[in-house]
Amino acid sequence: KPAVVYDKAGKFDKSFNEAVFRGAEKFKKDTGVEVKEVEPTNEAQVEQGLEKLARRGSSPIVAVGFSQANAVSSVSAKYPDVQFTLIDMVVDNPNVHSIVFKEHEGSFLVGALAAMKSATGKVGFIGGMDIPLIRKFGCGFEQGAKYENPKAEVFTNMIGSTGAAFNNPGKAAELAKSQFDSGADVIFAAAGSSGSGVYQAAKDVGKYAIGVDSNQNHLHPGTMLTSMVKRVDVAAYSNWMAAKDGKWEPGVEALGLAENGVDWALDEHNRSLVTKEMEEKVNQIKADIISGKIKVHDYMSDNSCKY
Amino acid sequence: MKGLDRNLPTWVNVGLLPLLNVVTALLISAVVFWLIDVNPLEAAEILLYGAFGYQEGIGFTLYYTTNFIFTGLAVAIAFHVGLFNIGGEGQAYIGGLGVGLLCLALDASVPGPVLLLLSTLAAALFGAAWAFIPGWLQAYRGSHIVITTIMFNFLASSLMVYLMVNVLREPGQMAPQSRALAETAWLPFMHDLFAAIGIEFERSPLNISLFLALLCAFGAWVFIWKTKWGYEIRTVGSNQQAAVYAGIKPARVMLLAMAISGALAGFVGVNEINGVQHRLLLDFHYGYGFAGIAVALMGRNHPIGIVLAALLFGALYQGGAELAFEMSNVNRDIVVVMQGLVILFCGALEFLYKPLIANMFKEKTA
Amino acid sequence: MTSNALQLESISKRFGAVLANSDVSLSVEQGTIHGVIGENGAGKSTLMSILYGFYQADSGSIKVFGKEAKIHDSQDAIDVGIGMVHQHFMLVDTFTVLENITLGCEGSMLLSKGQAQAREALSKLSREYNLKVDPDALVGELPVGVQQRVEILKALYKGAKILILDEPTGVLTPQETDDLFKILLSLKEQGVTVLLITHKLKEIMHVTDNVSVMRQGKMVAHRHTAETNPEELAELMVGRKVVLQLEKPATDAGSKALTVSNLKVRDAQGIERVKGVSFEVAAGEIVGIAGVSGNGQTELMEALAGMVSPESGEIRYGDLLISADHKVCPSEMRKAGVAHVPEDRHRVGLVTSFSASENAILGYHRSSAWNSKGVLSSSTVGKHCAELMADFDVRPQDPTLKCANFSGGNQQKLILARELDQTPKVLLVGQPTRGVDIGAIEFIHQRLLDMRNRGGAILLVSVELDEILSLSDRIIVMCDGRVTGELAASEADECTLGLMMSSSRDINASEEKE
Amino acid sequence: MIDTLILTLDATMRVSTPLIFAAFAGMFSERSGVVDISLEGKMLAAAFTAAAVAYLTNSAWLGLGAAIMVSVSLAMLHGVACVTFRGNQVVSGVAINILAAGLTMTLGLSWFKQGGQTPQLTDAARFSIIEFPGAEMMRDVPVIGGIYSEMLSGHNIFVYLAFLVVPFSWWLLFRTRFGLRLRAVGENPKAVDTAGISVHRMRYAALLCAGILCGFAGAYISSAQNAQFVRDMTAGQGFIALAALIFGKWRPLPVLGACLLFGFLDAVAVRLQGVEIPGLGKAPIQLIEALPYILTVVLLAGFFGKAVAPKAIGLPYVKER
Ligand SMILES: Nc1ncnc2c1ncn2[C@@H]1O[C@H](COP(=O)(O)OP(=O)(O)OP(=O)(O)O)[C@@H](O)[C@H]1O
Ligand SMILES: Nc1ncnc2c1ncn2[C@@H]1O[C@H](COP(=O)(O)OP(=O)(O)OP(=O)(O)O)[C@@H](O)[C@H]1O
Ligand SMILES: [Mg+2]
Ligand SMILES: [Mg+2]
Repeated sequence: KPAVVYDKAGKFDKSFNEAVFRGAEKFKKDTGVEVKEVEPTNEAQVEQGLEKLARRGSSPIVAVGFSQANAVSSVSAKYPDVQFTLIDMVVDNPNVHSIVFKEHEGSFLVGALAAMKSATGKVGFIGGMDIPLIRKFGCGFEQGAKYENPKAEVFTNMIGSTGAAFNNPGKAAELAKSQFDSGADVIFAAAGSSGSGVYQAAKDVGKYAIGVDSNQNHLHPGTMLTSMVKRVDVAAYSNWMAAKDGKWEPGVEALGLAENGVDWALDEHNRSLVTKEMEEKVNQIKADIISGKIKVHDYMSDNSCKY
Repeated sequence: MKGLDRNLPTWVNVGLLPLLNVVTALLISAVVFWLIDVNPLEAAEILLYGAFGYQEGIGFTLYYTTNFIFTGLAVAIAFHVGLFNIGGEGQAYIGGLGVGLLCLALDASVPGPVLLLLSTLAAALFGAAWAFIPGWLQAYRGSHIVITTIMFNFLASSLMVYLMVNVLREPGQMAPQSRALAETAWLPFMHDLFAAIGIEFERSPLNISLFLALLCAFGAWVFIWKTKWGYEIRTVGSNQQAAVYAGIKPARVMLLAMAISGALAGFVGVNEINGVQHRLLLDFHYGYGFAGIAVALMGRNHPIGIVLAALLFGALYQGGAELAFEMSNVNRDIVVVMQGLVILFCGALEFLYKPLIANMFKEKTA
Repeated sequence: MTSNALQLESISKRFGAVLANSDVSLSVEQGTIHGVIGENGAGKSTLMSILYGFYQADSGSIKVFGKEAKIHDSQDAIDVGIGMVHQHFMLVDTFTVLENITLGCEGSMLLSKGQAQAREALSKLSREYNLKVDPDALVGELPVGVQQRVEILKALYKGAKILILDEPTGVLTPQETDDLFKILLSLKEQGVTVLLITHKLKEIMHVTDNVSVMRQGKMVAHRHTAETNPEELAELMVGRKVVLQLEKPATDAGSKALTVSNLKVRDAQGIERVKGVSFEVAAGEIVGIAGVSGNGQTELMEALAGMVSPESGEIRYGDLLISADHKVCPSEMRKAGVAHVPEDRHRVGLVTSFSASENAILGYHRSSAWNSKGVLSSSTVGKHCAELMADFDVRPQDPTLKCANFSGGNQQKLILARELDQTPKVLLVGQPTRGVDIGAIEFIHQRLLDMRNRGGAILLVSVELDEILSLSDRIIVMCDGRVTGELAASEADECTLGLMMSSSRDINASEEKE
Repeated sequence: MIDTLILTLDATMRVSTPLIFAAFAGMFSERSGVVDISLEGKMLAAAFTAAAVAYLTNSAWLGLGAAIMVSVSLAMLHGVACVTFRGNQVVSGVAINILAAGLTMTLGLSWFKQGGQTPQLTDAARFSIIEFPGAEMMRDVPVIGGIYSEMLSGHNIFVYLAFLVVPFSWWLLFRTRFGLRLRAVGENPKAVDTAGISVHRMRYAALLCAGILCGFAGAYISSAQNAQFVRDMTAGQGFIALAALIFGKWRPLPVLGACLLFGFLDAVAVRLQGVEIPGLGKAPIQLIEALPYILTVVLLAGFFGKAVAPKAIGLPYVKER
């Protein structure tokens, strides 16, 4: 009886909750098994939802988002027979499987690609809410751009400081216009629903934007340079599948480029924007990161972007 | 509209009319359910069961009720002095900040009871301070309190995020939240209390701050109707010129009322931080402040009414969550719609049925 | 000549339990000035409101110029040629005179076109009826007398052939009243019919052709003015012979209870309202301040009561000093034995949404008599209120009743009871009998005299000269913020007082120009 | 430097547009004596409707029309509550705000199944940008070129409309019979009543104007400035507009000024982010974000002159005395 508890942003956040939702849909389609979904609106309901699911025998329960860590840790302790999977954060219990992503690696890749594509040597990053996770994206992006072009200038903006920042495409568009006005010609947005404002702005002025989390290339073919995909859907899907096949295991899983947990997206929508040469170069960088030749600094490791 | 001016018996004004209004709000909610292809009757059943049908549900209902009592009383006290405090949201947030800061600083060194007492005071103090400034601006600078309290809600948000992200975040922690507080800073859960006296009660976030809320309600009743300060507050709220005549300083009384109002809203922080979350985090206050307006209005700004209205809203919250849990095509925003409808019909359209009822009474007496 | 402009047939109107108009009939001859008099609450304003479409009569009919008229709202009234000047002016302060006058009949969609025409029409009206106003002045900045002229012009501009004035002279100086009457007479000459409501019999005798008397909702008499006299009218109004003679034993003026020297007070808008006033009140003395309302009495009383602080000058109650540097709050004044009955009981003296018992302690709510540790004992307060009510015959004698549900006279009695109960050394009292029926007036006057006889000092502000004359030992006349005369009651009569009340007008006018 | 300024002003125009519509909506309503804190909710509902209808019909104009209808309906609801039934105007506003937030989400979810968002609008369903003749050619002319081609040209129709709303509203309020009566109702409804004009009808008319303008504001946000509806996308602009209205003392030109000021601040804030402020270092985003709110509080504290509201504002009109 698989289940999922989304985080407070809700399952349609145009970001990783939605990715999990897609994973769930796919799982339903492929197996015909219902996935019970819970969308809490406040902190108390997170734990309430987990507990209710656990009591009713749901398992594994996928908890989406770092903010559920506390709840998962206390509920999993109480229901040792129930399997929990936590996304984006680690909880060290014998019945918890933790999945974290190396967003910085994927961001590094698209940062490098952005710098390659940029004619001006100026690229931009627009984050949603100013929280460590988003800074992690920005930090990886900056490293990638600087790696490709040490003289590259990277503008970094955050839309806001509250959860509302993930739902403010108007402000996102203004920030994008401001960055374009300052000379940027590729902008990476890690801003949930606000991202659409950035992509739209890029389209309106004929410059490039980079999508996030899922493959968003199709939104505006011709101006979406690529997307930094974070395979939350795959992770969730394979988790349920593993449980179904009796292969579910606790432990920590850190998904980076090597594990295909993060990646960049190349498809028919952006094929024309990425030259063979660029493609090769990006793939080379990817290989170097996987091999350890390139070290990407993780913002979360020391709460700063010094590399 | 004829009949709006007519005087009606008290039981009609405080009983029948609000009841009709609630019923109307629920009926219209039913229409909304129907619009999104949900059987309203089934929904009502789940909602009721979720709110009152089992122990955990009751626990959650009362836990929300606790918050609504605080914010409802906050709005009511300000209302009695003639001010519209729609900043309960921000005051609750900052009240929680007070609790968090105090406990983070002292939870290692101060014994439990003292710590809890201090953190209750901190909640009151911080909440009061956040209400005091708009109050002061209104009393002495004439700025519109509705606007300033709204602005202070935004400011509270920004301030909290800044602190949580940059200052108070637990190192290495992804989420903008502080470290967990030591157990000395936890308020006893109700299910633990029950367990201590041998009664089994399902786990829920309900904790003893419910008693604080009920105490506040009783205190507010005594304060507003039985003390000279309450007398002064009501005088200022009803007739400022008469207040000046009576030697009352309206500006000071307004500040007093706003501070108390803010303190009450700040107690949400006690319930949330000491009672439930046991750490400082973002958005624990979300929605309680605005709902407090509806609670106060429905409760006719009287503590008894507020407690009852808070219970209604608590049930709505918990029942709504249950509904969203049980019915896959019901989303959580439906609760917001219901809340809006309740505020509309119990608050803004409170006189909707007055002409009708007044007519019926006329016929009877004629 | 004898055709009727207005014919009311058995109009009735009930408000809940109150029968405000009961079977009222009235005929008003065209081109005359017709007075309507009656006690407070007799139903005059209600009748006029029915005429102007504010209320609907429960029964009865109205004929205007011989034609049946159905008046459902003000527009209907305007359409049949009725205009009304209300007790409280219906003007938009932030608009110009012209805008106010054209409101509701602007002529065209665009203001500019209509207003040009209006301007012309207005200057013609002004000339015809001798109503001088600057069309571009902001109404809020005009003196009341002129505002009233604007109201009249408004009605005329809308084509009023019948003009109703509800208590138009209450706020006017004698000078302005004279001007108004000149205007009314010239209106009459032009064929306009005027309905004049007033409490002042002198005015009735002075300008009206006919007069109708109302009592308790009924029309009790009609007279040709030339064939009646004030005594008869007073009797008709009250329903019995009116004798208002007070026993006023001589007392020796005691020590000085209140000294005011060179007091200046500004109002909330910053306008100087009291312009250097000095006087004294001794214990055992009633000093009356006569004057048309709006000449600084309100602000003077507020300053004396500590509600506003003076701009300069000094107020002294025994040891208690009030000045610009030494502000004193009304609660301290009460402690020092100064009680205050404000002139506007609804706005200042009471909280009408409170019960009688709560109002019975307004201002004394901090007294230890009913407070212990901040908690008010409602039973003590209730008992106290019941005593006050019994003592002052406040009806109904129910301490829990909301104050708004008491009649004006009973509200006034409750305030007086509250203030006199503290046996104050000094009582400041404004308009003690405004809106109070004759029986209560007698009672209140007696209570005030009792206090004086006991050695209390009373400062009485009233617009009713009769009241001033019958109560006071000494009379001070105020006009435009200054004392324009002071004399012993025995030397005073209405004529001299009236003169003093308007005397300094012209001097001030020239002074202000400087 | 000049270029940056021009670009900032260009952004100011875009950001101020919804504020101008909303603030003038508030002006009509409040000048007639009805407090309107539901600007936010009306805008939100209008934004949702505009995007939804534009998506379904593939016509931006139909979207606008529907947005106006919905916004006007909410305004009428406000009227029923606080004009006819004399309810509390602030409470009615709060209720409408909450209702709009909940309904847009609930209906959006159930209709489009995209988490309350509407699908992305195609160019046809969206208001596009109007380039002035010769804007491209002028671009390289120093200063004037920038002003012409960046600041003035290249906005969508709403931006120009917003700047037309200002003189039009002024004309309507101060030069027509309707405006005279509307202002009078907000100052002294009794005077209007005795002049034979229905107070209630005037207030409903004022609310109608407010509804229409909020419809424009909402449609601009979702179908011109952006190309879809996103939950809570008005993000407090209704409240900022209200603050601008009060700060502008309910007068057209000062209100326009206030809207532009708030818009300008927002535009500057966007450009200020991440910029080193000498002595302070990088200003935290939270502070920059809070700036308009702090400024509003300071401005309303009357340090720049006290605002005098229409006299009868907030009071239901009771015909009987
Ligand atoms: N709206 C109302 N509701 C209830 N009772 C009313 C109302 N208006 C007037 N009354 C009652 O009707 C009676 C007549 O009042 P009205 O105002 O006509 O008196 P009046 O003769 O004009 O008195 P005054 O001399 O004080 O102006 C009063 O007793 C009052 O109680
Ligand atoms: N709108 C109303 N509703 C209910 N009762 C009213 C209303 N207006 C007046 N009354 C009642 O009418 C009576 C007299 O009212 P009114 O205002 O005429 O008093 P008054 O003696 O004329 O005093 P004032 O000095 O204020 O003119 C009171 O009992 C009052 O309660
Ligand atoms: Mg009266
Ligand atoms: Mg009258």
